[in-house]
Amino acid sequence: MSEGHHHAREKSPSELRTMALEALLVERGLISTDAVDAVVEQFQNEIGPRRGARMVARAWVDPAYRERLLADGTAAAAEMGYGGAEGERLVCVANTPDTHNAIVCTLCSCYPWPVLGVPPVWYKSPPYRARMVREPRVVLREFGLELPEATAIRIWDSSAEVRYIVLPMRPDGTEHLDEEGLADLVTRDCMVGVAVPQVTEGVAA
Amino acid sequence: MSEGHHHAREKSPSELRTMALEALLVERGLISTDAVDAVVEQFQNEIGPRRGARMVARAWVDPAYRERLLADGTAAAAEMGYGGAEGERLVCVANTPDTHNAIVCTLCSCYPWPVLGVPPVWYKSPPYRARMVREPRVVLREFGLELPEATAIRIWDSSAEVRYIVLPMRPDGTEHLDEEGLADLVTRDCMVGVAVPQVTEGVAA
Amino acid sequence: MDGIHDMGGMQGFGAVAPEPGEPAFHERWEGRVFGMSLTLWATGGPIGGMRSQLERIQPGRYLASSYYERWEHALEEMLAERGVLAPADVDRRIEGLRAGGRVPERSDPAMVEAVLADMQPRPPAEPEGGHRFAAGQPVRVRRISTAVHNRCPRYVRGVSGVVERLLAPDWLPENEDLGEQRRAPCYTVSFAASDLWPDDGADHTVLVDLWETYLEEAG
Amino acid sequence: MDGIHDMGGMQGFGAVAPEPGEPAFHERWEGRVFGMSLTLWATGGPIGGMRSQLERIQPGRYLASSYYERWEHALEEMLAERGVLAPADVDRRIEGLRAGGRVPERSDPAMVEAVLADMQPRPPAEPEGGHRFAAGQPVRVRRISTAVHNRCPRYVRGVSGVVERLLAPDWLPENEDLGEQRRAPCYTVSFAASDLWPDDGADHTVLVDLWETYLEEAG
Repeated sequence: MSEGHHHAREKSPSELRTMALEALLVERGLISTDAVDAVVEQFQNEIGPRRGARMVARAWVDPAYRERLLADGTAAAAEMGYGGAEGERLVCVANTPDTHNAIVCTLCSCYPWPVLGVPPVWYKSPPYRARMVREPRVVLREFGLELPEATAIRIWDSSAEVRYIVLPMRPDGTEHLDEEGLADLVTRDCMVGVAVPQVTEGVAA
Repeated sequence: MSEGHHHAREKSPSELRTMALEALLVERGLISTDAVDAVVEQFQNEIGPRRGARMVARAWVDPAYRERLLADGTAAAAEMGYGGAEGERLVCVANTPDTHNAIVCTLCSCYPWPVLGVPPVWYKSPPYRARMVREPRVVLREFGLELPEATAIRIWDSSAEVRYIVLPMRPDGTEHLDEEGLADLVTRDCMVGVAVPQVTEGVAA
Repeated sequence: MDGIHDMGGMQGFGAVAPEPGEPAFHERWEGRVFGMSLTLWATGGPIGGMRSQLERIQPGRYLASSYYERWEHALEEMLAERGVLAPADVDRRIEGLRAGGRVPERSDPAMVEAVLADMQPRPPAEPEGGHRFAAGQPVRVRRISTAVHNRCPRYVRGVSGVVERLLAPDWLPENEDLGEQRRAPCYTVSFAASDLWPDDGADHTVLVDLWETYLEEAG
Repeated sequence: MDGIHDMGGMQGFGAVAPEPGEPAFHERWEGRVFGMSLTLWATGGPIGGMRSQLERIQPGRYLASSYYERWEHALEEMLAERGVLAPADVDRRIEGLRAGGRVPERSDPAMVEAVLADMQPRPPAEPEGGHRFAAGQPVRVRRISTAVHNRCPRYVRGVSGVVERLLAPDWLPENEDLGEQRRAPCYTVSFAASDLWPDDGADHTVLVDLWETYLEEAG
C-alpha cells in the first residue's frame, strides 16, 4: 500500500494534501498506516452490498428471519456478523405489492455502511439528495424504474441516527434458487430502493 | 469605445464570450454598438447615487417635497427627471430617531437603478442577500454602523416590483449647507441603509 | 423554482465585502453585457426576463460565477431558446476573435433613442385596486412550490405576517413560464424576525413584497 | 445551521448520474481520507463529528468539491481547531512530498484492532423510553433556526406530520457545539408530499427522523 507506484504521474492537489495529512498524522502518532490500510481493505473487499443481499435472500427463504429483520434490523444484521459504525440502529423497510420504499439522506449522505458498504457517488450527489424527497417518481424513472400509479411511494430521509435498508420483494420465477443464488439478484440499488430485483433469462428456471 | 486598446493583453473567457455575443447580435441587426455605448455611458456618468442624494437633500430642506417623496416615490423622482427601468414603482422609507430601514433583494439583486445606478458587488453577493434579512444588526456592525439596541430595524426585501430607497435623517450641524452641500453627505450606502450620513470636521460649521 | 438564488436566511456565506470607490463596471465587458441586455429589452428583442433565467443556472455554477457572468450566460441561454443563436455560434465567433477579428461597429439612432427613452420617467401606472386583503390584516404565506419562476422566498413560506401596505396589481412572475398574462394585487407583508427564525433571538422586522396568489388568510 | 448541505427539495441540480460498476473508492487518496477518519474516530483521536464540520464549508466550495474532498478539508479544519496541525503544516509537508518525500509507514496492531472492532456488531443500545408523543399522533416541526449544527431539514419546518414510529433517545446533534451531552427521544415522522410541496401534485410520503426537541403538538 505504498504510494511509490504513483510517482510516474502528476499527483492531484487532493492526492498531495491527503498524503501530507497522512504523513503528519503518522509522525504525530495519531494514526498508523496499517490501521488506514485495514479500513480501506475492509471497505474494498469485505463490507459491501453483498452483505445486505445475503440478509435479503435469507428473509426471502426464512419467514422467521424476515420477521426478526423487520422487527430489529440491527439484531438481524448482527446475527449474520454485520454491524458497527453507521449501522448501530438499522431499520429494514419492506416493499409490498402496494408500497415501494427508498432511502436518501438530504442533509449529508448517511448510509448503512455495515450492510451496504460506502455509498456510491450518485447517492451523495446534490441531485439525488435534493430531488428524491420531492419527485421520487421522476428520479426512479431516470433509474429505469417505472412504478404503477397506484403504488404508494415512501421515501425515508435518514436525518437522525437510524440507517435504513429496503427489503425488496422476491421476484417470481426464483423458486429454484438457493440463498446464494437469490442474493445474486439483490443489487445495492434494490436495497436503496432505486431498483427492484430482476430475473434474467439465464437465472429463471 | 472600440475594443482595440485591449489587444495588448490576454482576454478573459468572459470578455471573449461577451465580444463574440456582441458581434453576433450586431451582425444580426438585433443591437447597435452605439445603443450599448449609450447605456454604458448613462450608467457610468449620469445615472448613479448622486440622483438619490439630490432627492434626499431636497426632502431635508423642503417639507412639501419630503411629503410627496414618502407618498409617491416614483412621482417625486419624476419631478427631478429620474425614472425608467427598475424605477417604475419607487417607494421611499424614512429613518426616524426610533427606526432604521435598509433594503435588500434576497432572490436576486433588485435595486432602484434610476436613482442609485447599478448596485455594488456586495449588494449582489450571497453574504448580503442571505444575511441581511436574518441578522441585520450583525451585518450593519460589519459596515461600521452600530445602532442603539432600542432602534427598531426594518429590512425591505424587494421581492416583487417595488424598488426601495431609504431616506436617512439629516445630521445635526448641517444647518449652514445648501442642497448640493447636503447631497454631498448622502452616500449610496446611506440610501441602501447600511450607513448614515456623516458630518466630517471640514463640513461642520 | 427552489433554486440556489433563493438565499434569504442561508448561513455559511461569510462576511459581506464592500469595495471602497467601486466603479459602475469593473471591466469593459461587464458594461457591454448590461448594455446589450437593456438594448434588447428596450427594443423588444428576443429575450425574456433575466430573473427567471438566472434561477435556472445550475447551483454550483451560480455560486462560482460573478453577477455579470451569470447575466452573460443567461443572455446566451435566452437567445438559444428562441432560436436566435446557439452557444456553438458564440464558440465559433470566439475563434474568429482570437484570430484577430473585431466586433463590428453599427450605429442606429432609433435604437439609441429607444434605450434612452427607457431611462426616462414613465406615465403613472394603472390605478390600484381589487385587493382581497386589507392593511393591518394578518396573512399567511402559502407554501408555494411551483417549479416555474416565482417570487415567493422560502424563508417566509408558511409564516404569518401582517399586511403593511397595498401595492398595485402587477404581472405575475409565473406568466412567462405559463404562457399567460395575468396581473394580481401585491402587498408588502411585515414579518417579525422572531417568527421567521425563532431561535435567533432577533427583534427586527422583515418586509417582503408578495403577490396575492402567495397569500392566504391567517387564523 | 442553514447551510448549503440542507438541500432536500431544492431544484436546478439536474439529473442523477449513476456510474455502472462504481468502485468503493475511485482514487487511492479517497480511501486514505476515509481510512484516516475512521481510524481517528475508532481511537478517540482529536476530531469531532464529520457532519457538523461539512456544513461549515462555504457553499460555493461545498458544491465545487467532491465528497472526499469535503471530508479531507473537514479533517484539516477539525485538526486545526484542536490545535493538532495548521493548514500551513500541510502546505509545507506538500512541498516536502514534491521534493521526493514519502509518507512514512507505521504499524500499530492495537490501532488495527480498534478499527476492526469498530466494524463489528455492538451490544444492544440502551432501552427506549421517555417519549412525549405517541405513534399516530399529529406533530408539527418547529422552525428550528439554530446557528449550531442541527438535523432538522428546512423542507419539513413548520409542517405537520404524523408520528410513524418511536425511536430510541439519542444524543442531540447540538451537543458538540453547545458543549453539553444530552439525549432526547427520536421519532420517525411521516409527511404527505402534498403538505410539503402543495403545488407539485405529488402523492408520495416522506418519512423523516427527528429529535423530540424539533417537534411540537399539532392542533
